[in-house]
This record gives sequence, C-alpha cells and structure tokens, in this order.
Amino acid sequence: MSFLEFSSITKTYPGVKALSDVSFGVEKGAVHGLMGENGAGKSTLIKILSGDQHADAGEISIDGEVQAYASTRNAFDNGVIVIHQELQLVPELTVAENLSLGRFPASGGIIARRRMLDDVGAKLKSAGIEIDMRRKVKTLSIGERQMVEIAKAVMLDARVIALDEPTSSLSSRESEILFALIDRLRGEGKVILYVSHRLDEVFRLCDSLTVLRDGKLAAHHQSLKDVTRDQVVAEMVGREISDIWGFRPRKAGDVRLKVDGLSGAKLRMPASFEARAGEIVGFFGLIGAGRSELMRLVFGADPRSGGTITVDGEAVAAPSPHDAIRAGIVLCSEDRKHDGIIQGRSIEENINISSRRHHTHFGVLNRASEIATAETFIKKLKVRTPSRKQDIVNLSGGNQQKVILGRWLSEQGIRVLIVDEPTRGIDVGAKSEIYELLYQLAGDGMAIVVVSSELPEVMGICDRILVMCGGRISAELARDQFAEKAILAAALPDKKTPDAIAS
Amino acid sequence: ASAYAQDTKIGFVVKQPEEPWFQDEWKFADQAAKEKGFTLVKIGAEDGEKLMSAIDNLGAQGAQGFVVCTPDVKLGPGIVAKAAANNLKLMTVDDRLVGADGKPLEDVPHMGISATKIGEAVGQAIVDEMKARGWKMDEVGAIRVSYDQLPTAVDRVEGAISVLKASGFKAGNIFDAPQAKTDTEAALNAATVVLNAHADIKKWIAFGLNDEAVLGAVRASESVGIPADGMIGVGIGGAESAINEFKKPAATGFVGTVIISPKRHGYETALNMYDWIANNKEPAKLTLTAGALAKRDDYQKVRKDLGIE
Amino acid sequence: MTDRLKKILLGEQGLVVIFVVAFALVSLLVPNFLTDRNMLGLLQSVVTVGIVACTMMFCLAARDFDLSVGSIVAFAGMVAVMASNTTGSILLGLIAAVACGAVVGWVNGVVIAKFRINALITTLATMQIVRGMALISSDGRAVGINSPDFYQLALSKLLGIPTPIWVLAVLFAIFGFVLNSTVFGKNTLAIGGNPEASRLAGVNVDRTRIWIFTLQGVVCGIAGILLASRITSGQPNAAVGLELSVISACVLGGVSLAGGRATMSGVIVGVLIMGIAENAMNLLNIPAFYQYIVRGVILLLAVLLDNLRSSALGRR
Amino acid sequence: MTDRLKKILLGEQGLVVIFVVAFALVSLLVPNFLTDRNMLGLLQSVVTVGIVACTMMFCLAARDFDLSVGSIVAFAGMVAVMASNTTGSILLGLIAAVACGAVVGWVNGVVIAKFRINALITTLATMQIVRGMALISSDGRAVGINSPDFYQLALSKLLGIPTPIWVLAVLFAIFGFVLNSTVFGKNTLAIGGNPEASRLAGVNVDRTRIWIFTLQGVVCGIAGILLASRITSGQPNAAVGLELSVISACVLGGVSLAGGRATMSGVIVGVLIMGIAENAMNLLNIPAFYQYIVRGVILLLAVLLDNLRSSALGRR
Ligand SMILES: Nc1ncnc2c1ncn2[C@@H]1O[C@H](COP(=O)(O)OP(=O)(O)OP(=O)(O)O)[C@@H](O)[C@H]1O
Ligand SMILES: Nc1ncnc2c1ncn2[C@@H]1O[C@H](COP(=O)(O)OP(=O)(O)OP(=O)(O)O)[C@@H](O)[C@H]1O
Ligand SMILES: [Mg+2]
Ligand SMILES: [Mg+2]
Repeated sequence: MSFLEFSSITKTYPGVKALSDVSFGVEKGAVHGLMGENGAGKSTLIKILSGDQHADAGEISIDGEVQAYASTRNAFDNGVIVIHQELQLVPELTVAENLSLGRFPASGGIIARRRMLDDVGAKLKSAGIEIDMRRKVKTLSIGERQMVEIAKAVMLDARVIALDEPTSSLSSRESEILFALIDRLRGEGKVILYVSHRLDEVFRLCDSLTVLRDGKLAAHHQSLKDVTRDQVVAEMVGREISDIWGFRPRKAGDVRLKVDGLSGAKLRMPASFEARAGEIVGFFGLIGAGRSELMRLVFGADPRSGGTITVDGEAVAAPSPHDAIRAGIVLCSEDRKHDGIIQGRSIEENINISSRRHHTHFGVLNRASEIATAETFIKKLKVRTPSRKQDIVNLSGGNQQKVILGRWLSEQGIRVLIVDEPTRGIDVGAKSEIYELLYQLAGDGMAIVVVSSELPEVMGICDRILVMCGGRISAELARDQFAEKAILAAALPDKKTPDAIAS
Repeated sequence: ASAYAQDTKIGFVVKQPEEPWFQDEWKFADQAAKEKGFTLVKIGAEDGEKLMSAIDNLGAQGAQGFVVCTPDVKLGPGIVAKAAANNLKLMTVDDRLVGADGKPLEDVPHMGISATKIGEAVGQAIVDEMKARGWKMDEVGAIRVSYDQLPTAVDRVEGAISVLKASGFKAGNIFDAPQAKTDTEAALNAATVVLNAHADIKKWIAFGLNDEAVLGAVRASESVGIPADGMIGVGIGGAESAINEFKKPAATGFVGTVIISPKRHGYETALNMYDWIANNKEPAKLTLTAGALAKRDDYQKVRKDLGIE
Repeated sequence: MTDRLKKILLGEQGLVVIFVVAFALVSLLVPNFLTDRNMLGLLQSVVTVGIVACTMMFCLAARDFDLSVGSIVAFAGMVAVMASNTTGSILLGLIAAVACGAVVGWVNGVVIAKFRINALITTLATMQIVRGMALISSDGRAVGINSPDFYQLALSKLLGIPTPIWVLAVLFAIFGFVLNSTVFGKNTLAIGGNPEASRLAGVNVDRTRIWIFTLQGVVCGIAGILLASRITSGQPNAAVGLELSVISACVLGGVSLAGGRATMSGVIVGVLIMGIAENAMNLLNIPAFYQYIVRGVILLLAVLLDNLRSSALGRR
Repeated sequence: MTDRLKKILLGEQGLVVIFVVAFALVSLLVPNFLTDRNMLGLLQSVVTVGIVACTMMFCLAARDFDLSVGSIVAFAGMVAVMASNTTGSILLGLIAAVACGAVVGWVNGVVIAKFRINALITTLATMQIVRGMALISSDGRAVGINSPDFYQLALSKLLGIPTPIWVLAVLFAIFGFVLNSTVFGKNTLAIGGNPEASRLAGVNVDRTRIWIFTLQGVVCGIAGILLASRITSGQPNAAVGLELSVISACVLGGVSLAGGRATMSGVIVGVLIMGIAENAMNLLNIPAFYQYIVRGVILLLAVLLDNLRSSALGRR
C-alpha cells in the first residue's frame, strides 16, 4: 500500500462521467505526474482530494488512514494542500493576508499582524519567491498572482501537495523557482501530485506518472526511466503525434497591421511593430514584460495615450474593442476567467457573442446559424461536453479555453488575430490542432500575433519573434535567427545571465 | 409688526409634508407669518426620530416656539421633554399628545378635531345619502378601506362604522379592504377584491382614511361595472383629488367629503404661538374645530365658508 | 412514472409547474377566487408591477439596479394628465409622459454607464429628484383629468378584457422575445454574466446599459399613464415603494441579482405569485397585521421551493 | 506643493478630505450650523443610521444585503418598552430587546447561509414578518414607557455629550477595530471578495455569514432601544425605510455592493454627509419638495467626486 492511495474513485456530473474507477498510489518523497486530455478528470480528482468535491464511490487513504473530509478545512487539517487550476485569491486583501486566510495567527480572534508578516515573509523567502507581501493582490499581474497561489504550498506543514497546472501562466524564470521549490519539498519527503500539459516539465520533475483518459485510468508508470514522450502522448490522446508544431513555411504578403509609437499608461516606452498578411508573429518575454499590455492597447481594451494603428493602410481609431473588432482586429485575452468566459451562460452563447452580428436581421438572432456555428467549433476544437447548452463554468479549464478560442475563430472578416497565451492549459493533442488552425488562417491571409511565455511554442510556430523586456520591445528575430540563448538574453533585464535560466 | 417680531422664529412641524392637507396648513401659517412679520420654519418629520431631530434643529436655530402635528400621539412625553430642553414653547395641532397612560396631555395647548368625530361625520353623511336614495340597508354592502397600521385611520373608520350600526346597518355587511399603502392604487386593488367576492351585492357604500382611499373604492366600483347611483363614497380631507371628482362632467359614486379647515389649523395656531411668544398671551388649552360636509353641488360654498380658496 | 414527474418538476420550467400547482390549490381552497371577475381584478392589480418588471428584468440581468421606477411612474402619470389638460390632446399627453420617462431613464443610464456611478446610488438619487419634481410640478396635489376620454384607456375593453391587461400581455410578449431572440437581450445577459469579458468580446457595454435604463423609463411612462387613467388623476404620491415589489417579483421569478440569469416566464410567475397572494389574503379576510407575516412567509416559501428544486437538480 | 495636495486628495483617505472641505464650506455658509447645540443635534440625528451602518458595512462587505433592519429596530424598541413595562425592570427590557434582535438576525443568517436563499428575498420577507409582529404585539399603536428612567438613556449626558452619541462612537470604534484587526473582519472581506477562494481556504463561510447577520440583529436591538428612549415610546411604525438610508450611507462611504471593500472611516463619513445634508437643509429652511431634489443631487455629487478622485488615481 502506497503512502497516498486512490482506490476506485468514481464521480459523475449531470451528463458527464468525470471519473470512473480510478485507482493508483503514490510513494512518500515522490513527485507524481498526472496527465490527460482536457476534461480527462485531473482537476476533478484533485478537487476530491481537497475535500471540495465528494466522490460518488471509492476512497482516498493517506498513510493507511482512510480520509473522509466534510470540507476543505478538514483536508488541510489532515495535511493536504491543493493549488487549484483557477486562481483562488481575494483581490482586496494583501498577499500576506491571502496566504494566511483560513488560518490567521491570532489570539482571541485578534490578528497578530507582526507574527503574520514575519511568518509569511520567512516562508516566501525560503521558497525564493520575491513579492511584496504588503501589496494588495488586485495590483499584481496574472503571473505574480500565480506565484502567490504557489506560495500557499509552503505555508503549511503539509504531507500531500497537489498542484493543478501551476506553470500555465508562468514564464521560464518563475517556473524555475517553482521547480526548485518542488525539489526541496520532495527532499523533505512530501507527496506531490503534479498536473501539467507540458511534457518537458513532467519528464524533468516527476518520478512516476498516471495518465487519465475519459475519466479512466489509461496508464500508470512507477518510473519514467523507460518511458518515451511519444508513448505518453499516445496514451493520452489515443494516437501518435509525431511533431506537435507541424510548422509549414508560408509566404508573407503585404503589411496588414502596423503599430507605430503606441503608448499607454502601463507601457514604459512607445512600441512599434508590424505584422504581414499570412505571417505568424510571436511575442516572447518574461512575466511583466508588458506584452499583454501592448496587445490590449492594440485592441483598444485599455485607453491609448499616443501612437497610431493601421490595418491594411487604414488608420484604426480603436478607442474600444467594439470598434477594433469592426476594423478587423480581435484579441483572445490571457485571463480566461476575468476577461474570457461569460459565467452562467451556455457554451453556445459564449461562442456566438461576437460573431452573431454577421447573421442577424435587424437585431433578431438567427438560431439555426448560431447552433451550427456552436456545433462546428465544439467539434473542431474537440470541446468535451455533453451539450452545447452546458453552462461554461462546468467545463474543465482547457475546454473553457477552447470555447474562447472558438469565439474568435468563428469571427468573419478578421484581418488581424491576436492570441495571448492561446494554449494555456490545453492538452497536447488539441494544441497541435490549434496550431493547424492558425496555419490555415494565416494561409488565408490573416496576420496572426501569438503572445506566449512558452519558448518552444513561439520557436515552433512563428515566422518571426519579437522579444519584450521591461515594457519595451528589445529584440526582433527572423525564423532563421531563432536561438534559445539569444531570445532569453533579450528577454532578461541586463543584470541576469541568460545561461542560468536556459540550462 | 414690531422690531421684536423680526427676531421671532416659530417652527411648524408636520408629520406628512407631502400631503396637501399639511401643505395647506403651512400655507396659512405662512400667511400669519407675513402679517405679523415673524419667521416661520417649516419642517417635515415623518417619524419620531426625525421629529426629535427637528426640535433640536429648531433649538439650534434660535426659535422660541413651535407648532407640531406629531407622527404619533404617544410621543407626547418625549416631545414635551425635548421642547423643554430646547427652551421652546409647544403647541399641537390636529393630533393631541397623550401620556404613557394614554390620557391627553392637557397642559399642552391644542387645536384640532378628533379622528372619531370626523369618522362619525362621514358615517352620518352616508346614512343621509342612503336615506335620500331610498336604499334598504339590508341589501347594501360596505367597504371599509382600512389602513390599520395608522391609529388615526382606525379611529376614523370606526367612527363611521359606529354611526352606521346605530342607524341599523348590518355588521355582517361591512367588508374589510386593507390597503397595503395609503395611495389610491392600493385602495383600488383592495376594494376590487371585496366587490368581486360579493358579486351578488349591487349597492355599495365606502369610507376610509382619506379621500384617496375612498376614491380607490369608487374607481373599483366603476371598473366592475357598478353605476354611479349604486355607490356612495364619502371621503375625508376635501383636497384636490376630491374636488376633481366634483368637477367631472358626470356625477360619480364619490358623493361627498368631510372638509376640515386647514386655515384655522394653520393660521390660527401660528398666530396663537406668536401671541404667546411676543405678548406672553397663552393660547387656550383646547380648541376644537368642526368638519363640514361638502358635496358636488355645494363644495365651493363650503370651501369659502371655511376660508379656503 | 415518478421519473417523468421528477423531470417535469425539476426541468427548466419547474417554477411554472410549482406555480400551476399553487394556483390550483388556491382555486380550490379560497372561495370566490376562481371567478371571471376576480381573475380580471387580479390581473388588473398586477398591471403596474408587471409592466415595470419587464424591463427591471433586463436591468437586474445586466447586474444593475433601478430604484427610481416608482418615482418615474408617478411623475409620468402627472405629466400625462397635465400635458393633456393643457394641450387638450390626450395623445400629446401620452407622448409627453413616455418622453419624460425616457429622458429620466436615459439620464440614469448615462450617469451609471458613462460616469461609472453605482447604480443603486444613482437611481436612489433620481428617485428622490424625480419624486421632488412630481411634487413641485403640482404643488403636492393630485391633478384631475379634464377629458373623460382619458379614463377610457383603463376602462375600455377588448374581447371582454380590459385594455391595461392587453397592454401587459403585449409587453410580456415583446420583452420575452427581446430577451431570448435578439442581440440586445443576449448582450444584456452577457454583460450580467461578466461585464469585462463582454466588453472585450465587442459588446458595446455602455450603450447597452444606457438603452436598458432608457427602456425602463419608457415602460415606467406607460405604466404611469395606465395608472393615472385608472385612478382618474395624476397623483404625485403614487407608486411609492414600487421598486421593492418589482424587484422581489423578479427575484422570485428566478432573476439573479448577480446578473446573467433571467427568463420572462419566471418573471411572469413571480408577478402573478405576488398578485395572487395579495388577492387571496384579502378574499380570506386576513387582518392587515397578519398579512405582513403571510406575505413574508409566502416569499420565503416560494424561493425555498425553487431552491430545493434546483439543488435536487444538482445545480447550485 | 500641488503634488502633495494631490497626494492627500487622492490618497486612501481622500473621501475624508472631501468631507472635511465640504464640512468647512457648510459651516461658513449655513448660519447656526457650527454651534455646539446644532452639532449635538446633528450627531443625535444620525445615531440610528450610524449604529446600524456599523454592521450593515459587514453585511455588504460580505456581498450580502439586509433590508430587515428598519423592522428590527422598530420591533426591538417595542420589545424593550413592553418588557420593561411588564417586568418593571429596565435592564430586563434592554436584554429582551437585544435578544429579540439577535434572534431575528440569526434566523436571517441561517436561512441565507444554510438554505442558500437570496439575501434580498430573505430579508425582505423578515422585514415584513417582523414589522407584522411589531404591529400585532401592540395592535398597531404606540406603547408608552412607564418608568421615566427609561428616558434617561437618551437624555443623560457624559461630559456634556448625550449618551446615544457615546454609544455611537464606541460602536464605531469597536466595529472599525473588528473589521481591520480581527479574523472575523478579514474573513468577512475575503468572503465578499471571493467566496469560492475563501471556502477553499477553509474559512467557515456559513458560520461567518450567520454571525454577521446575528450581529446586525444585536446592533439593531441597541438602536431600537435608544430610539424608543429618545421618542419615549415603542412605535411599531418607527424606522420605516431605514434600510435604504443605511445602505446609501455605506455605499456613499465607499463600501462596495459587489463585496470585499469597506472601511469604517468611509462609513462614518457617509453617515455624516447624509446627516449634514438633512440638517443644513432644515437650517436653510428649504421647502419640503425641494429637499427631495437637493438630497438626490448631494448623493450624486458625493459619489461623483469620489469617483473622479479614484479614477484620477488610475484605479477603476
Ligand atoms: N461542476 C461541473 N458540472 C458538470 N460537469 C463538470 C463539472 N466540473 C467538471 N465537469 C466535467 O467533468 C469532466 C472532467 O473535468 P476536469 O476539470 O476534471 O478535467 P481536467 O482533466 O482537469 O481538464 P483540463 O486539462 O482541461 O483542466 C469534464 O468533462 C468537465 O466538463
Ligand atoms: N492590475 C495591475 N495593476 C498595476 N500594474 C499592473 C497590473 N497588471 C499588470 N501590471 C504591471 O504591468 C506590467 C506588465 O504586465 P504583464 O505582467 O501582464 O505583462 P506580460 O508581458 O503580458 O506578462 P504576463 O502576461 O506573462 O504576465 C508589469 O509591470 C505589471 O506589474
Ligand atoms: Mg483541469
Ligand atoms: Mg501576458
């Protein structure tokens, strides 16, 4: 019997069998990977471990003891800490308060502020996380928030730590901090469950691995020594994928998007760049480099203070997303939860919200075409759902991301497609299909801008890479100049050496 | 007007500043102020708490006395204490203050008319009209448009009922139509239910807290198809909403309204208070006024007699 | 058999089913309830609340709030009466009333959407300002209607059913259609679900919100006209507290205050439940003070039942 | 210099600065405003709203809503008077009133937190039920206080300042401390800011919400007692509409209806702004109908100023 043992876990949501009869065990002092397609049931398993959801059948035991949690509180009283896929922070509270929530050091109900700050400060320091703990969380960027979320792992003396896609909004530098942290925790003899769609990470970190598919156990590897990546991909997706990038050279046409001296409140220096028809331009940078800010300015999501944007030679006033879309620019934002999904509405409505204007008559909806669009993209992007009427919040994270992509891919007359972290949380199989779609759209003459913190991704699919650092564009490389070191060097603020990160 | 009058400041505090009745009281009090040259401070105080603040406020402004129509008569001891604390002379209008034991505070000068009396006048008017029309009391239904949350409202309708019963009206034929609010629409909705529940009764009378309540009942009778001669409604107040009824080209079921004179209540109380402050002439402890019934054909005359218009 | 029953009870239209059952019960237990006359009376009594609920539904669905409806209804009623008295034309009076409602609603919308002032505060402010205007314009007095034709708006009948009820039915139909089958309706729901995401999806959030409030004003104008016609005068004190009745009818009908969820059928049921409760209580001759308690308990029960239903369904 | 000014105006305490400026202006422009007597009167006039705002702040911060406060204040006042009349002991009366308030609040909390019924509907229901109970218990009439000692609660003074003002000050201090420095306060803000995250972090959300409503009840009990003592009777119709005044004072003071944001200093300023507006209008002898308009405009202006301030600051 292993230290952490799942036996016959089954969980059904209305219309969805999320987990059926899943059993496996993890030893002490091991990092155990959990992989599977979007909607395979990974997060559900973690939620059951955390006491947030209850299994219909089966049980979990730790150190031979069967765990029966009434609530998440019981779970971490029993030494289980879970870092959820969606950020679970309170924006109005400070970093320190967020990290102490649920267990404030207090006497007689009065918070011992000094003790709290000392405590959190010490824990953050030992974990190598540099964030001002007095700042309110609402002032942090997504990446910084993710680091705060991760810091929860060291806040308590846990026996079991589960991390659900912790790196999905981190760039390589922060990821390294996380990996060092995980190594340390492993050394302390904790059990770590690690969910990720990034094979590199899994192979680098994990001692053992479980693959889920359609809620069932597809494979269990006690050791990763003799396992190849292709094999894992095949176990996940059910077919071989030889080259997930599948890059195809294309011919770039005329300049479609031209950004000149664009500036806004959060951008340190005015930025200029262009993208040609049929070209895929990558934007790489570390967290806080300002890529998302730049794209939001181009899209008119934030007010612009200077500069011009032209599409096919026509100037775009773009004071708002509404106008930008009509000028042919769309942006798929990085913050899915805040800027993407429309809670409480169906998949169908989430897909059609923008593109429906092409098939309405005097504001009256065309139901047939809406249904058809929704069905098409559910199929094309392999969204795992019982029905197009499903509320989007009931989808797994990756499937939500697919729906948001579907919203933009279903748009017509788009000339410039900007995607910010498009494959965040998306499984390998679906990734390669999304790339395929991007190639197709580029082939049709669209200019595509891909913002990504995954270096292999930008190198794998882009024709040209622009690197940002500290709020300005610091380098531009054509495809034949692509080199990891050069890109990272441009991404890093001067003082740090690129080798330390690239290794 | 003496130089002294310029420094005289008198408060006039009423419980429902939006009601036309109190608007009129204020208007006539203003008239007195203009004649004598003192300053009148008008404050609305819908509940006990606002009233206490208003008295403090008057004290702060340096007023010497005030006339009040209290939101609740049981506030008596509180008002008296507050007025004393602020060194203000106190007189009441419309509603007379009572102590904790429920007995009137006889030390406080008062001008008004008892709610029960007004109710009785309404009841009498209805009885007279029924007789004039030759109705048999047994076949008549009565709508008691009630708003029991307000003690004055209860006293008024009970006054009307006492006269009806004394004239032989069957208690079983009196139906309660509770208003959720004191506006016409609420009365209309409540009365409609009563009319529909007793579709067999063809002749109706209606009374309530004020003109608006009775108007609601009359509108209800029209909407269910009862002709004007099958309805007798008598209101209280005699303000615009009632006069509008009399001005309509055809007579409606709204037969009359008991008008109370805002002139005396407003003008005289303010004047009395001024005399008290300026000439140290204490007003009478109790002045009772009377209501007058106004009907379609004589309302102009009645209003003129009461000094309105 | 039980499975099918369960499905009907727990389905999308579960609230409607609960309502039908409750209606049947009341019909059986309350004497005089199920008569033609009483049904018509009942429907007429919910006209004001029902009409205003149509657009309040949109307002709440977009995560907004409107407290000024009662004042607008009263003000529009006054304007209708005064304008038709002055001009001698009823039509002009009606147009003036609806226009006034629209203007107030538009101001609400602009202040809320453009200046980004909290909707609760804004409409609380306009609620007072508009009530003040209603009182000032008539010196706090009721204004009688000169032309008897004006009364006919409320008294006239079509196929035996009074005009106001027809107006209500038509508005229910229109707004039900607008909510489900137009871009405007879907955008409203999207804004309520996630305003920022909707903006980034190209929805013109500000314009939609301004439209919602303007429509709310127009509809309040219509309600004000019918009310004035019904009570044959414009009364500055009319419709005090209407906002709470309307909002509770909506919430009772399943409209979420957190935005993003609304159905017309739900709102209709909510409006009717409130009307039936009042009606039945009066028929049963429940004393006024106890009516407060019964009203509260019915509200609680209705929402509780609906909650049980949806949690049995596994929704949250 | 201008930079420093800007910093002060736009800082955390900007609302307080605006308030101080407004206060200075009113003092200069309104005769009789800045006198000892008027200041005390002003403070006494905001006692009820201020006391209830203390806990309403928690309620709103936790994304809840409480409409029943007015009814509870009235009911508690009735209970205090009737219990002390019956038992002859004022202390017993006070305890009974606070206990009744606590029970109603607790029921609100349990229904909302455990049965997951919308807070608006629940408190709308209890608002009616409790008002009904207040009316029934006294047959709709005010109940006079037998023992004159009871009046002393409101009339007595300490260092020249009436007791109710002291009570208000103490409650402000207590709840300001609770909000910022206790686990309960932080949990409240966390629940409002992100209920899901709070639950996952092990905050006992249900229990916290129940406590908030119970405290709200207790505080309403205290407000009811002081009110009864001030108006020397228990009145079933007292404090109608209190909920709106309290909620707008809170929102005016920067409490977010979307939860998660509240400061005691803001709420105090909100309460005072409302009180000063009323007071100054009466001092200036503004006619009743125009008071409506002025009140609305002041509300709007206050929030608008605050918004300009925060948007100049770059926040949203
Ligand atoms: N609350 C819910 N209601 C209905 N279905 C749900 C709910 N939560 C999850 N599901 C479904 O359960 C299945 C498993 O979801 P889960 O979140 O565990 O997937 P996952 O493996 O974590 O995927 P991803 O990689 O995209 O995060 C999905 O099909 C999802 O749609
Ligand atoms: N809400 C916010 N308030 C204040 N500053 C912010 C906020 N969000 C981001 N910033 C700041 O803006 C700058 C750039 O933001 P951001 O981190 O989104 O850039 P990025 O290159 O897109 O990185 P990533 O998307 O990987 O996080 C950073 O300095 C960041 O701290
Ligand atoms: Mg997941
Ligand atoms: Mg970014």
